[in-house]
Amino acid sequence: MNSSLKLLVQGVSRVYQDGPRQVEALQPIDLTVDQGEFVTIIGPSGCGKSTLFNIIAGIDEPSSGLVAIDGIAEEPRAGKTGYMLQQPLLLPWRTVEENVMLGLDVRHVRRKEAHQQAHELLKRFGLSEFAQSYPARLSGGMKQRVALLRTVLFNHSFLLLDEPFGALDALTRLSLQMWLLDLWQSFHSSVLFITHDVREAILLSDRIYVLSARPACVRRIIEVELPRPRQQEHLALAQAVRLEQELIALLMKEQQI
Amino acid sequence: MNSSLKLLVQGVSRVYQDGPRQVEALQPIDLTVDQGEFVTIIGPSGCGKSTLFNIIAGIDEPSSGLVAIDGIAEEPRAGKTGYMLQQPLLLPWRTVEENVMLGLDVRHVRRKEAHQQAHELLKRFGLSEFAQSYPARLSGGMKQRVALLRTVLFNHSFLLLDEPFGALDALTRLSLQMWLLDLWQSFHSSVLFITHDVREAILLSDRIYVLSARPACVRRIIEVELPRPRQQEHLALAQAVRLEQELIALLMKEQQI
Amino acid sequence: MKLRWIASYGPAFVLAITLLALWELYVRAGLISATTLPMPTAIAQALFANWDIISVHTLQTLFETVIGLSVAILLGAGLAVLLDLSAWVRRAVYPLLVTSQTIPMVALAPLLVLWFGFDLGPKIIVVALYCFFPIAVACADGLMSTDPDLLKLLQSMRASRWEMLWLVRLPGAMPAFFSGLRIAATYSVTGAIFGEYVAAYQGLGIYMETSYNAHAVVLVFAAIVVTAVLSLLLFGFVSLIERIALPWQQEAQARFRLK
Amino acid sequence: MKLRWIASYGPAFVLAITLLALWELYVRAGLISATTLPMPTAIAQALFANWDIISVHTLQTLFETVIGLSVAILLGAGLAVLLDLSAWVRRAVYPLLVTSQTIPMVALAPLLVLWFGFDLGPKIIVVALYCFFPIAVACADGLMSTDPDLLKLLQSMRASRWEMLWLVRLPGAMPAFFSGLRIAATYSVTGAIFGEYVAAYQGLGIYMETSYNAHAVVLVFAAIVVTAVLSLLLFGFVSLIERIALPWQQEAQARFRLK
Amino acid sequence: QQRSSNAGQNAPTAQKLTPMTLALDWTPNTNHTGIYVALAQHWYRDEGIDLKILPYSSNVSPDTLVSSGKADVGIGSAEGIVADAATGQPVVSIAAIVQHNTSALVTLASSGITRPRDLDGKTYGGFGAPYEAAVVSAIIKKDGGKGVFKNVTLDVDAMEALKSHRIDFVWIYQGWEGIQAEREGMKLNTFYIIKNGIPDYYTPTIITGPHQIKNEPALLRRFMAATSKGYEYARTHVKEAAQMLVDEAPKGAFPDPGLVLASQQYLSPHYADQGRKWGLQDAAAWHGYPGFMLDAGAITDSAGKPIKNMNFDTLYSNEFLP
Ligand SMILES: Nc1ncnc2c1ncn2[C@@H]1O[C@H](COP(=O)(O)OP(=O)(O)OP(=O)(O)O)[C@@H](O)[C@H]1O
Ligand SMILES: Nc1ncnc2c1ncn2[C@@H]1O[C@H](COP(=O)(O)OP(=O)(O)OP(=O)(O)O)[C@@H](O)[C@H]1O
Ligand SMILES: Cc1ncc(C[n+]2csc(CCO)c2C)c(N)n1
Ligand SMILES: [Mg+2]
Ligand SMILES: [Mg+2]
Repeated sequence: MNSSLKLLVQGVSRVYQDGPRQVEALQPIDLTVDQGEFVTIIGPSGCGKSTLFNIIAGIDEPSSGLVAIDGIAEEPRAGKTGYMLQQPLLLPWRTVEENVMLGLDVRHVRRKEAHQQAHELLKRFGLSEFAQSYPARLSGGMKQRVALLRTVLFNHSFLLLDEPFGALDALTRLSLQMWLLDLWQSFHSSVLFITHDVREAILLSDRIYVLSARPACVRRIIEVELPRPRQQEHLALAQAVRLEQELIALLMKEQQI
Repeated sequence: MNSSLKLLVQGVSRVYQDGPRQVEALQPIDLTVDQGEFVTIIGPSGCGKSTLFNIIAGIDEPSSGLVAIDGIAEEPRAGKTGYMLQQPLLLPWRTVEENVMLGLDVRHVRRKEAHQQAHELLKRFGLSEFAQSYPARLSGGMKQRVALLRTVLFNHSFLLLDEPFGALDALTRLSLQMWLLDLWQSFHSSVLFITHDVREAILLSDRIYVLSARPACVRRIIEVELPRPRQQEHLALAQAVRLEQELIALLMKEQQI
Repeated sequence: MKLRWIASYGPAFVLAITLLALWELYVRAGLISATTLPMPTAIAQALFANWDIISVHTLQTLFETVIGLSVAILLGAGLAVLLDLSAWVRRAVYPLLVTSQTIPMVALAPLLVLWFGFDLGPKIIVVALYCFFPIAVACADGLMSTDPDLLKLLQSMRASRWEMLWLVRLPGAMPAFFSGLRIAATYSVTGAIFGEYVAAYQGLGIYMETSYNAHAVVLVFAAIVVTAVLSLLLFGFVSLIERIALPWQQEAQARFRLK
Repeated sequence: MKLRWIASYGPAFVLAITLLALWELYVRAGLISATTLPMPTAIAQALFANWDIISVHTLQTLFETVIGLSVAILLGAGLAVLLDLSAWVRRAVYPLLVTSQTIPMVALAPLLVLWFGFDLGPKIIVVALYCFFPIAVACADGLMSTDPDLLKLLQSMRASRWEMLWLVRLPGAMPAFFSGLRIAATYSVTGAIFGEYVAAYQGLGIYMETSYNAHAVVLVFAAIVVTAVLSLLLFGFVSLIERIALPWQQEAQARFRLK
Repeated sequence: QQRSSNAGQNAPTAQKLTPMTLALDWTPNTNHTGIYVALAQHWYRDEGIDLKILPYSSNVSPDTLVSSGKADVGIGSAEGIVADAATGQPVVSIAAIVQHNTSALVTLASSGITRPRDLDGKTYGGFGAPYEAAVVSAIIKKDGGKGVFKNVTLDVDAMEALKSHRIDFVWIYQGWEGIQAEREGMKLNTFYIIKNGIPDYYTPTIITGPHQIKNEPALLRRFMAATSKGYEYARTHVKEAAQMLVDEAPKGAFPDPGLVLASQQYLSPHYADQGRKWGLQDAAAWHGYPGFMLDAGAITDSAGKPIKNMNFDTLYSNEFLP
């Protein structure tokens, strides 16, 4: 096993039992994330992306196959990733700061220390002004930032981000993308990222896995060779535009509405 | 007054009374839509776009200024537009066909005739298979199509579409954009369209109004001179890419998250 | 489908049987006198032996319940529409409705008998007073929780207030109405029995009182069993009607379950 | 803020006064005998004149109510956690809880008195039986309506079942718990009075009964007024506690209003 | 069997029956036998009356029903009538059902309470009448006690409560609960009211209201004619009368018919003194006991103030007896 791999997914499949019916959500899938790499998964709606993430995060078990994080394939995997689900999932009764601390509470970090860590993080990423607000006060974009910081504070070495910007409007999304890249670089995290947005995938990733419709299998693996640090303008490069057309064509074939 | 104008908005402003506070949602705004034109409004979140639509649709009254549809400035405006709000707003107790008929029910069109019209429309736009399903069965993209057809059946001469694809994932969105263009061309409708997505605006519109942050005023008016009928690929044209960069730069300045 | 539905009540059934068996053993072991707390088997026996009399009383009670519940539905739905009229009306009427629920029926019932006599009147009033409140509140909530955007949509179509109520708000309030009705149905039989307890010629309430005075505690329990069964049947009946009347609800839930 | 809150009850106040005035006029006009239905002014007078006695009974009833309600809270919350344990337990216990609500208290109360005597026991039991159900149901609903994704999130953090309950589910269930408690509080006083009516030394229920037997209907009404006021105060008290305990709820609602 | 019919009153047809309602003071018992007998023998129908017996309710007293006109006649007692008069809801006794007071305070023999003064500080299980405390207190004082005891109003069977030791003493009619206890083998200590310093008085009695007397005197006479016949019959035909009570009362009212017979055997001789017509009431009884109660300050108006004088002669009437 390659020890520089952050994540190794080998032949992982998943079959759901839905009453009498068997729902095959994942065909055997292979996938890797290197240390410090930003890898994106893109695929049609309902193809099984969240299912794969649940398995990696240790919430769900694969029907077959092997998952290794930092080269360790043994259970439990829970706690080894910073998992961010599709919605922000902030706790309305906790202030922003307390929300960011949630992971530390689960880890039984002492309160004072937790407060300090949360405080620092909020300050560093420009949210300290809202530290004492309740989430109900925040806009959608703000909430996603807080949720991202919570994820990072729990575990910044490996982030699983399930379509974190899916619910945001196109403009807010643009600014959060750059913010995420900033975060990623400050922490040298490894990231596995889900999106439906081809341009988002190109802008952020080192590598893109294109999945088929359900049951998902890997249709194509694409290396993105744009310069780092990335800028919005890189998307206008001929290389990026070509990649975009290619990905869209590929995905439209998979899409059944 | 120019009689070929579908819509004329002149000096329309709106101030909300929120308890003791006055919230200025719209600065005086001028805007026109020609017969058969596809005009898009783009602007940051909360700038007052829906407020403007409510005024045009006759749900709300402007604090000052004039709105004329087909050259008629007199009240009431309600009933003169096909207004589609941000969510699909399908009635869960009506089947797809009955939902599409809603506007005809309000207009007291005879049931049989209404059924027939709805049926034809569904067939023409490839949804007859779902005519007897309840909305709970449909995917998000399906729901938006049904809502669009309902809007068109009520009034196809002038459509007000408030971010109809905002809640859809990026891939579904792509196919619905083409479907909308098809609809627009079959009915020779005039369309006023809201979006946050710069590329969507470029792909669909003849003209784009860029609004400022709240209180909204018109920052820029941009004519889109791409060939018709539009294709996804047109977005890769140098002209389109330049427009995109320009719009993003413009909007990023307005955006405060 | 049907089978699965029955199976889903299995655990409740098992638990109920277990509790009854424990009760039976407790009494049989002599830990409490059988005249104070009769055994379940004795209750069942008494129920069968006296079914001819009990059934007459049961029909009477059911009759009162159904009429009272119907009145409660009309009253509750009417009040809901009233509450929905305007925020002003709501602020005026709602606190009074809440207050009406704090009046102890036990003190009011004798007065009702004096005012309205021994016949159906007081029982219907008691049932209606018991039941109108959950219906009115649920129904008003249902009406008011209509998506304001939906109303905007209809406004943009130039729909009248009446069309909005008829096309959008009333159908949308139906699930809430039914959940209020289900609560009301559960309590309605108890209400009728209470009404009878105060004064009646016939009905399970008066049967309980007479049995009690005749030291036939076992018959009191038999009547309690009938009451509970009646209430549950009414509850089930309302659920059934809902399933039939709102087929779309079904699908929405099934969809929800799948997710 | 406070002023606006008071003003919002203005319409209810006006309506209540109007209704009372109509009632007064109706009786004064001789359309009904004042011994059958006393006038509001007479009730108020009687209330003041007998306040020394009534206050003693009121305190007794309040005492029973508060203890009974506390028991109901413990029982209700405990049952909610039990219901929440697993789908199997839920399916077993829930139908029995519903059934428990269909047992006519009026038939059970005399037995409770024989089993538990005339002191606090039966009253507390009656109040608890009246009140535990809305608390348990609301609280269980609250616990179960936790966003499953939130639980997934905590699972991915390797939180224990207990931590999930403590960090996420219990705080999330608090609004539901309070709305259940508010309903329970509204009915609790009535429950205590019912318990007293069956057999007691002291309390508003027994005061009503003796007043009634002494043909002092006006005192019965005075006691009814006290009951209603007590219930509403308890209702208000619960709302107050909720405001203090859940400040974030406040903001969420304010935000909602703005929208 | 030949039925006698009153002269001048031809048996009316069914349509002409006048409806009448009677409110009971308790679940059916031998105090009510005469009425059930008259029903069973169709004597009310023969008098042109369709009598409906209202079921007993512990929540609404017969006095209230009669004085409010919800019932035409009812079963009451002298002290109830006095209390009603004091509180402005007058009712009138039109017949004494039992000639001498057979009511008593009883305790469990095992309680060790052997005389009224031992009742001090004990718990009394009452039926919620306003006069109970005064009478009980007077009895205790007569025996040298302080007259202080705990008063619980029961909505439950008093004898059951006594058995369960939840209370120490109750007030019963010897002819019903007394006999019942004997049959159940319950050992009681019995303190008869009239053997403990309280003047004799009529209980139970048949009551009606001033309105009914003013508006329907003839109807009341017809009612009393049939009722009186019923009680006279019950005096002499113990077994048959007991059976008629069992048959006419709602089903399930008497799980132990033997009790009815035993009680009837006890009570039939008490309905009236030897050689005297059933139902007659004497002025002496109507002055003795109420006078005693007034003097004791036990009678209060609805505001709770003691009443000092009252015209007792308006409280009863023999004029409706045949
Ligand atoms: N517990 C379950 N039981 C049965 N089927 C399930 C279950 N969870 C998910 N599925 C099905 O598995 C498929 C994949 O679901 P999943 O949520 O992984 O898709 P996804 O790719 O994340 O979709 P989206 O892009 O909409 O988030 C879907 O068709 C879904 O209906
Ligand atoms: N009834 C109202 N009272 C007070 N303020 C309001 C009201 N309706 C809207 N506003 C405010 O007016 C502003 C404009 O609202 P509007 O809904 O028109 O924005 P929008 O451009 O459609 O936003 P989005 O892109 O999020 O749909 C917002 O700041 C909103 O808070
Ligand atoms: C069977 C029978 N038992 C007890 C009472 C109650 N009660 C009412 S008055 C009275 C005695 C004094 O008059 C008693 C014991 C009753 N009515 N009938
Ligand atoms: Mg997903
Ligand atoms: Mg908007």
